[in-house]
Amino acid sequence: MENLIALLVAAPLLGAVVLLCGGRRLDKVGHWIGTLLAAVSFGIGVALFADMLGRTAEDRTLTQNLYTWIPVEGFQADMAFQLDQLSMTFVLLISGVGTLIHVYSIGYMEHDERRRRFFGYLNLFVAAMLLLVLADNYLLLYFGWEGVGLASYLLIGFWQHKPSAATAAKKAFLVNRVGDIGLSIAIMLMFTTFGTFAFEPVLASVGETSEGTLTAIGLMLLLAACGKSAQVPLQSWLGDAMEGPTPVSALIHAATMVTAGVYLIVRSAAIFNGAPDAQLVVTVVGAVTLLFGAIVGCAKDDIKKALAGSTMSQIGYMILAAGLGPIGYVFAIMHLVTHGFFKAGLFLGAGSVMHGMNDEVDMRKYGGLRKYMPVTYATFGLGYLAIIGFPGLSGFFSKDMIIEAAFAKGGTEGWILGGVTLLGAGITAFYMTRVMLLTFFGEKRWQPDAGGELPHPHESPKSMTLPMVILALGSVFAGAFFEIGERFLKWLEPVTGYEHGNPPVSAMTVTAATMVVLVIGIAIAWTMYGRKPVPVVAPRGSLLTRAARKDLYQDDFNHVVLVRGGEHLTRSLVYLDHSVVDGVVNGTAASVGGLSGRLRKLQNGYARSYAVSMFGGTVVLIAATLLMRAV
Amino acid sequence: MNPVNYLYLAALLFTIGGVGVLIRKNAIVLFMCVELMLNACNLAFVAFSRMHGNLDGQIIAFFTMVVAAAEVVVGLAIIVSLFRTRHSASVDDASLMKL
Amino acid sequence: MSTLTSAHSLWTLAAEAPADRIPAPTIEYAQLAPTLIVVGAAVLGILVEAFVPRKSRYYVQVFLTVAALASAFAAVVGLAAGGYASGKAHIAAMGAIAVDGPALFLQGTILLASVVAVFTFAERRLDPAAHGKRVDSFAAQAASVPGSDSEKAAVKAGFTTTEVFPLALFAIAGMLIFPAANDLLTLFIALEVFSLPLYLLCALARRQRLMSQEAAVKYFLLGAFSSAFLLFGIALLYGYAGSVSYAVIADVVDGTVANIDPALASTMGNDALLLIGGALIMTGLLFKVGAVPFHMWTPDVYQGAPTPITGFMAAATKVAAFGALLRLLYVVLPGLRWDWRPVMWAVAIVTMLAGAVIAVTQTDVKRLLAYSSIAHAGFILAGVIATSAEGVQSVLFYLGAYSFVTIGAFAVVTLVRDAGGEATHLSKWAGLGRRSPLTAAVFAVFLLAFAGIPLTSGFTGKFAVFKAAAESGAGVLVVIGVLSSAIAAFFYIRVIVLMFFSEPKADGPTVAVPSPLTMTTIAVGVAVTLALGVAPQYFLELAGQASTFVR
Amino acid sequence: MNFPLLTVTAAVPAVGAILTAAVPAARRTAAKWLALLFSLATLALAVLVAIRFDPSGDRYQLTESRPWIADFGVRYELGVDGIGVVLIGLTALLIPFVIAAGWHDADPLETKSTRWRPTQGFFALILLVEAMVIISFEATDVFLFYIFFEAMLIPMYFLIGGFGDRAHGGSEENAATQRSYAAVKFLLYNLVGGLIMLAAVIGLYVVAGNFSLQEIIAARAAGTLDMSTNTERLLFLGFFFAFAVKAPLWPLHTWLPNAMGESTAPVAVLITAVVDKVGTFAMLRFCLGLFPDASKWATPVILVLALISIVYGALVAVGQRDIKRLVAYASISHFGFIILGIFAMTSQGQSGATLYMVNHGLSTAALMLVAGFLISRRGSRLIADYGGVQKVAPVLAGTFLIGGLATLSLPGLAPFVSEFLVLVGTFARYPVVGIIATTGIVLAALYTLVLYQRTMTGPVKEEVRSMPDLRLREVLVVAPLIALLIGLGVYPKVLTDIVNPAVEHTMSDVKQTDPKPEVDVEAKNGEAAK
Repeated sequence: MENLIALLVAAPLLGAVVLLCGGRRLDKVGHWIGTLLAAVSFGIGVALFADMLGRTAEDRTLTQNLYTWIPVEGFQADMAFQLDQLSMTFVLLISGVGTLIHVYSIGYMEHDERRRRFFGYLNLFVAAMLLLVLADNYLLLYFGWEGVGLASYLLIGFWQHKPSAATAAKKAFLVNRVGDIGLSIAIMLMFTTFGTFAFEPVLASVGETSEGTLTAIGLMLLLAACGKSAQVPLQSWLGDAMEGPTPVSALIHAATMVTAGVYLIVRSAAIFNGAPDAQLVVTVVGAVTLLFGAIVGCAKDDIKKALAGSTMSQIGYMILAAGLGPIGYVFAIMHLVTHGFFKAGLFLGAGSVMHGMNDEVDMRKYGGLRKYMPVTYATFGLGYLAIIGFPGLSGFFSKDMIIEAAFAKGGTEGWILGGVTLLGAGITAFYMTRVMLLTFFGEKRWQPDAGGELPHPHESPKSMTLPMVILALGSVFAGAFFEIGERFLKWLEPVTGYEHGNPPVSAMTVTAATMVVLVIGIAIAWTMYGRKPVPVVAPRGSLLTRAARKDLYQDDFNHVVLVRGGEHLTRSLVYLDHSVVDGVVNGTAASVGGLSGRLRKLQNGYARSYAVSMFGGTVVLIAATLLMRAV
Repeated sequence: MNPVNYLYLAALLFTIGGVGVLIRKNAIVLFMCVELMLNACNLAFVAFSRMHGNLDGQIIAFFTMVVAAAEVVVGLAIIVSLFRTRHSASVDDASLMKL
Repeated sequence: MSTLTSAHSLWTLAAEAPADRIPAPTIEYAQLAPTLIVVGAAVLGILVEAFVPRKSRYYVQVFLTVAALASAFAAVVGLAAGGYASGKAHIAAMGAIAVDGPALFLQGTILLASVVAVFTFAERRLDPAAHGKRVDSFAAQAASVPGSDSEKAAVKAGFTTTEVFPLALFAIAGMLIFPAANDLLTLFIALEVFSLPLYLLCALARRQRLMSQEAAVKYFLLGAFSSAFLLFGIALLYGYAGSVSYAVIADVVDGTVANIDPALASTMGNDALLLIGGALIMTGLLFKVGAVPFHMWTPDVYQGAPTPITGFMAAATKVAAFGALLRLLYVVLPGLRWDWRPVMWAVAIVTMLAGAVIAVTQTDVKRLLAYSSIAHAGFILAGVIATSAEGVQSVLFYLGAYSFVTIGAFAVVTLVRDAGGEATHLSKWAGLGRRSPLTAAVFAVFLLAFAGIPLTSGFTGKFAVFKAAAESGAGVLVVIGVLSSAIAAFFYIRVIVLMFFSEPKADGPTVAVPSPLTMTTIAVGVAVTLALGVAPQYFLELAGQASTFVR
Repeated sequence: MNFPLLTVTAAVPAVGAILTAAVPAARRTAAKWLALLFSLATLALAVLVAIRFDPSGDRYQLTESRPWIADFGVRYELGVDGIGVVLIGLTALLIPFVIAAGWHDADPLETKSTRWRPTQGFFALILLVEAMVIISFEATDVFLFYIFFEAMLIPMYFLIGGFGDRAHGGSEENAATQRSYAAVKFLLYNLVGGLIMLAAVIGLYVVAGNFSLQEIIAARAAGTLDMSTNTERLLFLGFFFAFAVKAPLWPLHTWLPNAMGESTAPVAVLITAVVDKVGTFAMLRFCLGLFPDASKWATPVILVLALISIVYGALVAVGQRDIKRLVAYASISHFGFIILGIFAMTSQGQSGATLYMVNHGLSTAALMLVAGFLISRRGSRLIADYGGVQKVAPVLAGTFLIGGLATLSLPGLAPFVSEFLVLVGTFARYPVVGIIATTGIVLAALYTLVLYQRTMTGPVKEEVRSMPDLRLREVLVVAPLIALLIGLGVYPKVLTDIVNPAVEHTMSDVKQTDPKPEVDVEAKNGEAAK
């Protein structure tokens, strides 16, 4: 059975190779090949899942060792896979949602002449992401980690002719690279500490080393997670990443890739358990990002950017949960999965709206669309309810668990974290309601596009609506399905470990409190955007609004400090290289030339001056000889 | 009289000749200064030969004279041909090649 | 009174020494054969000038010269084969001339170099034929004033100065004796014998005769000046040791002399005589070698003299002079090593650096090569200073390698011509590589050899001398030598850049197609350069076997 | 003595050079094919060497030894260890691509002189360089190595100065001066380095009395040959200086940007991918082998210089306006990594460094050759003159991107393996150094992606609108390189198996052992098994 694992990766990889090397002759069928191979991967995943359910919790871990990747004295990196419950969860999410989004893209990218390459990139992404979650050692994980980074780079910059897209892609890659420093240093630390970096031995022997080492490793892993999962301070790329086609935003920048950071932390649970300080930092990062993303989400008028902010915030929840340790891991993953459903659904919905509105993204130019695109409205609505945590829908369960766990952390920490999560829930309700109202309710505020014609909103084709429906179903029922009989908990517990935290206040109270902030958030949104008409041109807004629109100036900070500073640095170094380092060399040559020119003058053509030099020379020679004897 | 004094005289002559070469312009005079130096050498040879009481030095002196004569032949030939082309025997005028 | 008695004693002494007590000299003619052959040929050459009709003189002279040199070389080989280079090495001609390894090796080198050099003398295809008669690069009639009617008449009559061949032969004869000279008198005579003809040869250029004559004058005056120093040095050494024989002087210096009469005892005590004398003799030899600060004649003379002569001088004179220097330092003054080594250190360093540095800004090919020869003199001195068998071996090898590179290089210079004769200004060489790749490539090979790039004889030689110097503990000298050869590399490279990488000038010079004579010269030059670069072992062994002086 | 395979491997390209040079001026194409043929024959021989080489056998194999210059204690001694084998393979592999890529680079613009045969000269010189590089990888005699280490400068010099990039900015005259400046700079820099090494070589002879690498190493190990500490350090510095110039190591690097900028792309590849490797190779074989203690003594300084090279090279690369100069500075950064790996003195670091030499060769070749194709189309080296190429020439852009990704050592491509090994190896002994070096991966991404964005993406510039995509010849050049990059990226075992034993020998030369991990998991498992 385990021999199938490689096929999980191989199928989409094959697709990528075929599509990218196939050339124009595949333009006709390219999208079908791509979708098919993604589906194949999903099928294999399901098969393995069924097989895994058939086993007892102990031997649910499958491994497949292909060959030794990098064999060097004392340094063994295997091309080996490990499939346990955690990986399996991701496999299903990735290949499942991935397949759906392939289907969606068939319709969405219909009019793009480079659709074949788009599907090639998508397949490449799926392959890399599966490699990431299936790797059995950190180096191979790094391989997948960078692979998804590449895919993300290619897809964000898919419309390269737009400079903004190209820039966004570059930015995403660079920021991720900063995170990668963390990952590689973490791997080096593991190598120097344990002499290996395969999951099993490392995680098994964390007890043998000092807490300091573990903290260092943990923090480095966190840095990596921040880069990939757009957590503060490395979050700046996610907003720009929305330059990519919407299916990309849905798959990579909502459902799967950005959650890799969570996977990394949960996977390294043992390390973090041994390093409380690292865990604290993780929770702090999660909390900050949670609020950061939420606030940004409130102010954006670009529907995708608003959703991006929301994604950031939701991942903040997961990271926070992961930082809580055994009480949080499971819920982090659970929220990750449910989030995968509803956020993907929301993005696809947004894509469908843009599809109908001539690619208009400014929500202030939407309004009253519910009549025109009912399916989109319905699915988007369900996704909305799910994310704000409407009782009974997926978001309700997963988020509630995280809030409880936060309180259960105990002590002031617990209260602070709990409070933050609650507040976040409220803000989430606010900005999602805002999106909902601006897009589907109120009066039409449609504006003529560049071509000068008013948009004619219409429902999207089946190939696009179908995935939206499926995802909507997921966002409705997934949570309940996981929660009934604590299925998900039992499923993951063997891998991540679990201990039940007991919050200072009862679970009911927490839920109630959640409901309250939820209602408040919705109410505020309604008063601001529901009751009175919305201006097409955004008002100047309060200081906070303006700050939030500009991502709380964090980008400007980067620009001024890093970009400008870097430019100055490079410029001065180029100057240094040319005038100092090279100057010294040329200077030496020049000085020899000058000396030569001066010495030449001695050769003045007069025989008698030559005689003088001879005479002088002789005298010196004699003097020197005598001197030699004297001393 | 101490034969060493002859050596002092020789050294003196030699130096005079040498300085003459350095300060005079006319090629012929220059050349005569060189001859003076050679003769200073001869004097030294003879004096030494006397000191050591063997004849080598005196023989060498004869050789030197012959050589000097040969030098005169060659030298004058060259100097004269130079003089005929430039109408000047000043060595300082012969400075086409420099630097 | 005292004078009277001394005069009387002198007289009685003379009286007590009857004439028949003077032993009749014994001369080993066979062992002096090389020199004698050359001298004889030179004398014959004079007769040829006197009696053979003008038409056929050229051919007779060329034949005579080449034959003489060839047979002389054969004689050298014979002697060497006869073991005179090693076992039977001894001092011939009543202690006047040494027949030993270094002498024979250097004589052989000089003779070979002379042969190829003489080929370039005999070259008659380069200059456009004047009045239907082929002409070489020597003045039609040296005696006639440049530009005068007599000169025009001489040119019209198609005169050529065939005297160059006997002159060259005399010079070569002197050079053969110079490194073999085993007493100071012979040294001096040999010096004059090869100097005087060279002074004349310098004045014989067909073109730019003013410069040629000027070169001759400068060379002559300075040469005479330096030989005066040499002579005075000889006088002082004689005074010190009471003899001019190398062996005796050496003994006296070492203090191992057999019977010390009072006069000798008094002079022996006076080291000033010894030191000053030695220094003066050094001066004379360093002048011929072209070491700083006695080098200043070199650029002017090299530039003014007819190029074939320049090549001949640059190669053969250096070989002879260094031979003499070696013998003097290794046979006569080894006892004085600790006095002259530091001084020679300084001279070597200054010579290497000055030669390399000044050459950087030269604009005339011949002057450039002159300065390069100065720098090379510095390198060879580094080997001389080693005062070890390896040192001698390395110097011998270097001289052999260097002389062929030099002659070849100057031979190439003779080929590049424009309306005014040889185009020696560097700017005229621009783009030569485009116009005639072969010539440029050959010249490049010589330049790389000068620069000491591996796989050329230049590198092997440089390695040999530096190795010897380093083994004798002169590490600093090696480092400085290495640095100066880096500087030197710069200007050799400049010429290559000029030839290959810059666009040819419209009015650039043409490359004359030479006769087989010059071709042989150049071919031999290239062949030796590469052979000694790739497979030097045989020649190193040869030099090694020849590296012991007889005393 | 059996069949002298190594000699033949080096001789074949030399013979090829002579024959190519001899082809008459009119038969230009024949010369090209002849050169290609010989380079392929050499490749075949190199493969044969790799096959005949037994990783588990002696340290030096296929050895040959003949007397050469007894008076200098010099023998003609050849022999290859694993490192030599892979580098010979790299050289023999790249040359055919270089020749194919430079197919039209040396066609005379106008045939004014029939004697002047640039094309023949171009390809002959390339083959000559190949021969000399190969033999310097084979030489186990210091003198023999030195000879060719120096001699190879001359053909390189003519390649740089004689066959400049036609896509220069200014006038022909200006370009010529630039070119000869670059060529002279290249030669003098390396000549000075080489001459200083010459002094050290002589010094070595004075100390050791012969030049045989194996004998000297053995003697030093046996203690029969003792150098005073200072002597050893001086000699080491003499050798290292030359290699550092060749490599090149900051601050001796400034010749490389000029040389690569002014020469044609294939020649630039020849410089940085083949010739410069001799420098790093020699550090491993000679500096560490002959002067272990001095190497350890100098390590701190060298590590700092390597770090500076890495960061400085990358930053300056970001600031470049000329594509080829950018690649040059990127190479300087990469050589920093190689030297770092060598002097980290860990088996990971040194295996990594060796792989790095190969992988850097491949990646730079891919990037530089594609850049060359790009430049030849537009006739400009300035990044600013491009834009939106991806739209008109997708294949070109794609290959360019892959080359770039290899340069920033993306996992899955060969350079990642080597770079990570170097970093791990360095980190294991010098954690701080390792961390600083790791920042290099961000900078690498920066200059690569900036280059790609400025040239390939964005709105299509007018001048490139009619730019043709890669031709078949060009695809045939690039495709195999990319295939190799990927292949060695996912299966580097083929190389590591050959390299590891050699690295172990080097480690034992310098008497160094890898630092032990804090927690020995292997040992723990062993106990668990008991």
